[in-house]
Amino acid sequence: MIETVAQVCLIALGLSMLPAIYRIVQGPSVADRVIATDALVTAIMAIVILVSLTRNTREYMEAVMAMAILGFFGTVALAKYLVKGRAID
Amino acid sequence: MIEAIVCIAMAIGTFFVVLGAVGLIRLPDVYSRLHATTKSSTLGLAGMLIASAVLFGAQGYNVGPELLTILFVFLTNPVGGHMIARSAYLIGIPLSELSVMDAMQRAGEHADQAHDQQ
Amino acid sequence: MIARSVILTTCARIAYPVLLLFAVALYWRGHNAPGGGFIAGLLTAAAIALRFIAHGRRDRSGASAPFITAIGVGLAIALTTAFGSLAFGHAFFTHTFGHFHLPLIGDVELATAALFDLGVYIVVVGNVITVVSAMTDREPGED
Amino acid sequence: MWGLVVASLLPFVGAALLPFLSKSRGDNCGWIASGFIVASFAAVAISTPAVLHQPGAIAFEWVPSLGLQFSIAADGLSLAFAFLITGVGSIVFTFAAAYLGPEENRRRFFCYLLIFAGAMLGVVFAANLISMFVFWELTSVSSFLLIGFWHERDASRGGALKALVITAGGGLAMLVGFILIGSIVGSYEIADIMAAREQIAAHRWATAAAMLIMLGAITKSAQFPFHSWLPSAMEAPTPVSAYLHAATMVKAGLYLVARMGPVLSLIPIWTPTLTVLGIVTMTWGSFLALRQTDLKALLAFSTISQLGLIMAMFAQNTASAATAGVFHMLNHGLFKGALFLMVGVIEHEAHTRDLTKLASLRSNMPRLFAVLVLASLSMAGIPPMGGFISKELFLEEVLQMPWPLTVIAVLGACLTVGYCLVLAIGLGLTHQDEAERKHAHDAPTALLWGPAVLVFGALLLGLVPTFLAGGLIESAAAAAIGGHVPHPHLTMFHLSPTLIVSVAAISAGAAVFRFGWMRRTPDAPKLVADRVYEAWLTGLEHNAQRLTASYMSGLLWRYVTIIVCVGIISMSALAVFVGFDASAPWGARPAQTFEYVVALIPIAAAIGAVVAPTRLAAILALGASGFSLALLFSLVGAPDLALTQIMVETVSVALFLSAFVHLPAYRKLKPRKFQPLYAAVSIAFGVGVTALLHHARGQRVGGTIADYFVENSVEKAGGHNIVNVILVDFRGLDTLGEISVLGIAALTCYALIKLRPERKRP
Repeated sequence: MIETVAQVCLIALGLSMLPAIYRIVQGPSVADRVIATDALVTAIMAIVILVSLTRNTREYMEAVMAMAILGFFGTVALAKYLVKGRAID
Repeated sequence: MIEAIVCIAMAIGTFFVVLGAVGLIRLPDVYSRLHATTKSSTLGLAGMLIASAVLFGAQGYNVGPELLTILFVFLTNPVGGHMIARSAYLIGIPLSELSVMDAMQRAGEHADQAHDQQ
Repeated sequence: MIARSVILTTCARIAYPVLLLFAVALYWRGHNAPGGGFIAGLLTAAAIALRFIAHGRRDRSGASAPFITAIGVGLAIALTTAFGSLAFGHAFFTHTFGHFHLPLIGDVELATAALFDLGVYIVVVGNVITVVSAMTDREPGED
Repeated sequence: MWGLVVASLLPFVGAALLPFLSKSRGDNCGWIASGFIVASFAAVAISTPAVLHQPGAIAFEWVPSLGLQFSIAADGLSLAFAFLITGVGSIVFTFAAAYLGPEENRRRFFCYLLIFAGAMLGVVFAANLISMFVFWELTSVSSFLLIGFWHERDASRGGALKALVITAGGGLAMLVGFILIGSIVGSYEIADIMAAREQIAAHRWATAAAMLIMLGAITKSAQFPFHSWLPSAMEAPTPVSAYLHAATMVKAGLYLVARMGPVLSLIPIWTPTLTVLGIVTMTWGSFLALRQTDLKALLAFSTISQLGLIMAMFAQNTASAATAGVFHMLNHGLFKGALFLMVGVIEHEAHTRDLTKLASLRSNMPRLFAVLVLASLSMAGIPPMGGFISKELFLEEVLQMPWPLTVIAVLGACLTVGYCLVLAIGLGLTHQDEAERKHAHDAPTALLWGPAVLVFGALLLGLVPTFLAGGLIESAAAAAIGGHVPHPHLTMFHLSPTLIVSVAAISAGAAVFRFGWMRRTPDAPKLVADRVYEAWLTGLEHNAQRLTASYMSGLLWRYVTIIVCVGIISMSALAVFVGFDASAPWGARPAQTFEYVVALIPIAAAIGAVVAPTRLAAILALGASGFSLALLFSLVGAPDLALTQIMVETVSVALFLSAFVHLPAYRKLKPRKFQPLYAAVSIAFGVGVTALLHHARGQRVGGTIADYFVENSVEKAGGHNIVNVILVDFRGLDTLGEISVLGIAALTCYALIKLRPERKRP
C-alpha cells in the first residue's frame, strides 16, 4: 500500500521539479530564479523523505535537516545582495 | 491503520508541493509566485515529515529529527519569502498589470507625508 | 530604505545557536553516523556567514584575524595527532580508540581519529570565513 | 678504515659548528676551520699505513629498497687524492685565514670551503656510484657558491653560473651513465662493477655509458670542448682558485677516469678518445696560456693543459702511464697550489695581476720570487724539481703513441716550458719603464710560508720520490688499472731517449720565450667556447620567454580552454593506445521510474547555467544543479555525500556573492553569440570523462577495495561510518594534505586581496 502510493507521489514530485527548472532557466527576474531554487530544494527534500520512507532507513534525516535549515541561506544572501549590492557588509 | 495515515499524509504533502510547482508557472508575477512556493511547499513538506514521523514513530524510532525539521522549515521558509519579496519590490520589479493595488506604495506615501508633517 | 530587516536579524539570532549545535552534533557522531569534521566545519562556516549577513560584521579591522589563527590551530591539532602516535612508539599516523567512562557522560568511546577530525573541522571553518571576510572587507574610505 | 670515515665527516661537522664556534664578528673562524681540515689531514695520514696494505670498505644503508648505500672504501688511489685534498686544503685554509680582509664575510666563506672539502673527500672515498654522484654534485654546488662569493660583482655571478651549468650538465650525463652501468650489473657498488667488467664491456649500452661518464669527467676537469668555465671561474677569491680550481675539484674528473678506468677501458672507444682529448687539451691549453696577460688566467689555462696531460695518462690504463699520472697529479697539486697562492700574494701586495704592469719581482719581492721560480721550474719539468720526473714519465708514454700525438704532445711540452719561463723570468727581469710600474714591498711571512711549504714538498718529490710517496703511488696506480704495478723506480738521474726529447723541449720553450713569439696579446679574444656558451644561454632564455608569453595571455577562459583541451587529448590518447572497453553494465541496479525524471534535472540546470543572462542567474542555476546532484547521491544511498554536497552548495553561494563584490555588480553579461568552438570542446570533454569513467568501471580486477574497508572499519578503527573512517583514519594522510592545501589556499586568497595594488574599484 505505502509502496504504490509512494511511487505515485515520487513521480508527481519528480514532475513538479520541471516547472522549477523552467522558471530557473526562463525566470524574467533574479527573484523568480531564487524562488524557483527554493521550490526545487523543497521538492528535493520531499523526494528524499519519501525515498527514506520506502527504504525504511533514517540515515537521510541529517541531509533533510540540513536542507531545511540552509535552504533559506541562499535566498537571504541573494535578497540582501540585490538590495545592498553586497551580501556581507 | 498506521499505513493509512502515512499514505494520506504523503498524498496531502505531495499534493501541496505539486500545487506550489504549478503556481510557479501559472502565476503572473514574482510576488504571487512567491506565495505559491513558500506557503504551499512548506505545508507539503510538513505533510511529508508527519508521514515519516508516524511511520518511524510506530516502529519505535525517536522522531525528534522530523519534528525539528518541521520547526526549521516553518521558521526559515517564510523569512526567506519575506526577504525576497522585500528586495524584489525595492529593486523595482514591476507588479503584473492584473494587480489591483500597490499597498506598499500608498504606505510609503503615508510614511513620507507623516515624515514631512513633523 | 531600512538598511537591515528586523525579521532577518531575529530569525538569524534564533537560527545561529541551532546551527552551531547541529554542527557540533554532526561532528561528534561523525565516526559512526553520517557527519564528520568537514561537513560540520562547512555548517559552522555557513552559520557564521549567516550571522555576517544578518548583523553585518561588527569590527572592520582584524575581523579575520581569529579565523586565520583558526587555520593554524586546526593544522596544529591535526599534526599533533598524526605525530602523536610516534610518541607512543607506533608508526606515524596510527589511530587508537578505546572505551572510557567519563564522569558526567558515562561510557563513551573516544578515538584519536576524532581529534584529527577536530583539526579538520577548525581548518575548514577558518578557511571559509577567512576567504569570505577577506573578500568583503571594506577598504578604508569606501562607502 | 674508521679514520677515513672520521676524516670525511670532520669538514661537514666543522661547517655545521662554525657559526657557533667563531666569535661574534667571526674573525677567528678562519683558524677554527683550518683546525678542522688539519685534523682531517691527520686522520687521513694516520690511517694510511693501515689501509695501504689491506684496503677495506664500510657500508651504511641509505635506501635499501633501491640498493643504495653510503659505502666508504679506500685504496691507494683515493688516499692519494685524500692527501691532496686535506694537505693542500690545510695550507689553503691557513693562507686564507690570513689572506681574507676583515670586511669579507669569513664565516660564510669558510663554511662553503669546509663543505667543499667534505664533499671532495666523499667523492674520493665513495664506493657506491650513486653516493659518489651525490658528493660530486655537492662539489659543483659548493664551487658555485665559492666562485660567486663576491656576489655583488656580475663577473663572479656569471662565472659561477657558467661553472655550474657546465659541470652540473656533465654531472647529469654522468648520472645517466652510472644508471646504465648500474642496471647492467644490477648493483651500484664499485666492487661488483669491477667484478663484472667483461659483462659490461660486452653489453650494447657499454659505449653509451662510457661516453656519458666521459662527458661527466671532461666537463668537471675542464677538458677541451668544455674548458671555458675554468678561466671565468677565476673570479673567485684566490684561495678558492688555488684549492678548487687547481688542486682538487678539477681533479675529480681524473679520479673518475682512474676509478672507472679498469672497467671502461675494455670498451674500445674509451682510451683513444680520452687520449686524443687529453693531448689536444694539453697543447691548446698551453698555447692559450702563453697568450694571457693576467697571471690568474695564465695559471688557469696551464691547469687545463696539465689536466689534459694527466687525463691522457689515466686513459692508457697501463702500469707506467698510471704511475706517471698519479705522480704528476701529486706534483701538479703542489706546485699549482703554490703558484696560485703566490699570485694571491702578488695581487694582495701590488693590487694588480697584470703581467705588463708588475715591476720586476726580483728587486722588491726577493723571497717570493725565489719560491715562484722553484714552482715554475717544477711546472716546466726542469730538474731538480719533481715535475721533471713526471715529465720524463709522460714523455716515455707519449713516445709509444702514434706519431701525430707525440708531435702534439712535445709541442705542448715546449709551450708549457715557454709560459713557465714567462712566469718565472718575465716577472723577475727589470724592464725599461721601471718607474711607473707598481712597486710593492715583500710579502709578509704569514702569507709566504704556505706556498713555500708546497714548493718544498714539490722539491722533495723531485729529490727522493720513491721514499716519500713510493708506496702511495704504487698502490694508487694499481687501483687505477685494477691490476698489479711493479715497484716504481723514480730517479732523477737516468739516461734515456726521453732525456734528449725533454732537453729539446726545454730549449725550444726557452727560444719561444726569448723571441717573444705568440706572446702577450693584451686583449685576448673571447674564447670560441665562451661565445658558443653565451649564445646558447641567451637563446634559451629568449625562447623560454617567448613560449611562456604565447600561452600566458592573462585571459581566464584561454587558460581553461588549454586545460580542457589537454584533458581531451590525454583521454583520447588513452582510448587509442589502451583501447576502450565498454563491457561494464550501465546501471548498478534497475532504476525506478521517477529516477529518470530526477536525472534530467541536473542536466537542465546545467544548461540553465550556460545560457544564464546574468552572473546571478548563473550561480543560481549552478546551485540548483548542485542540490539535484545531492538528491542523486541520496538516491544511490550516500547520505554523507549528499550532506557534503548540500553544505558545499550553501557555502559556495556565500563565496560567490562575496566574490561578486569585486566584480562589476549587476551588469548584464554581453550576449555572447553561440561559440561553436567552446561548445565542441566542452561536449568533447564531457563525453571523454563519461567514457573514461565507464572504461574504468570495466577495468575492475578482483574485489573492490571497499571489501577491505567494510571488514576492517569497525574493529580496526572503531567507527561504523566507513566514509568518515576512511577519510580520517585509513587515508588520514590524504586528509592531512587536503586540509593543509585548504589552509594555504585561504591564506593566499587573503594575501592576494589584502596586497592588491590600491586601484579604485570600478
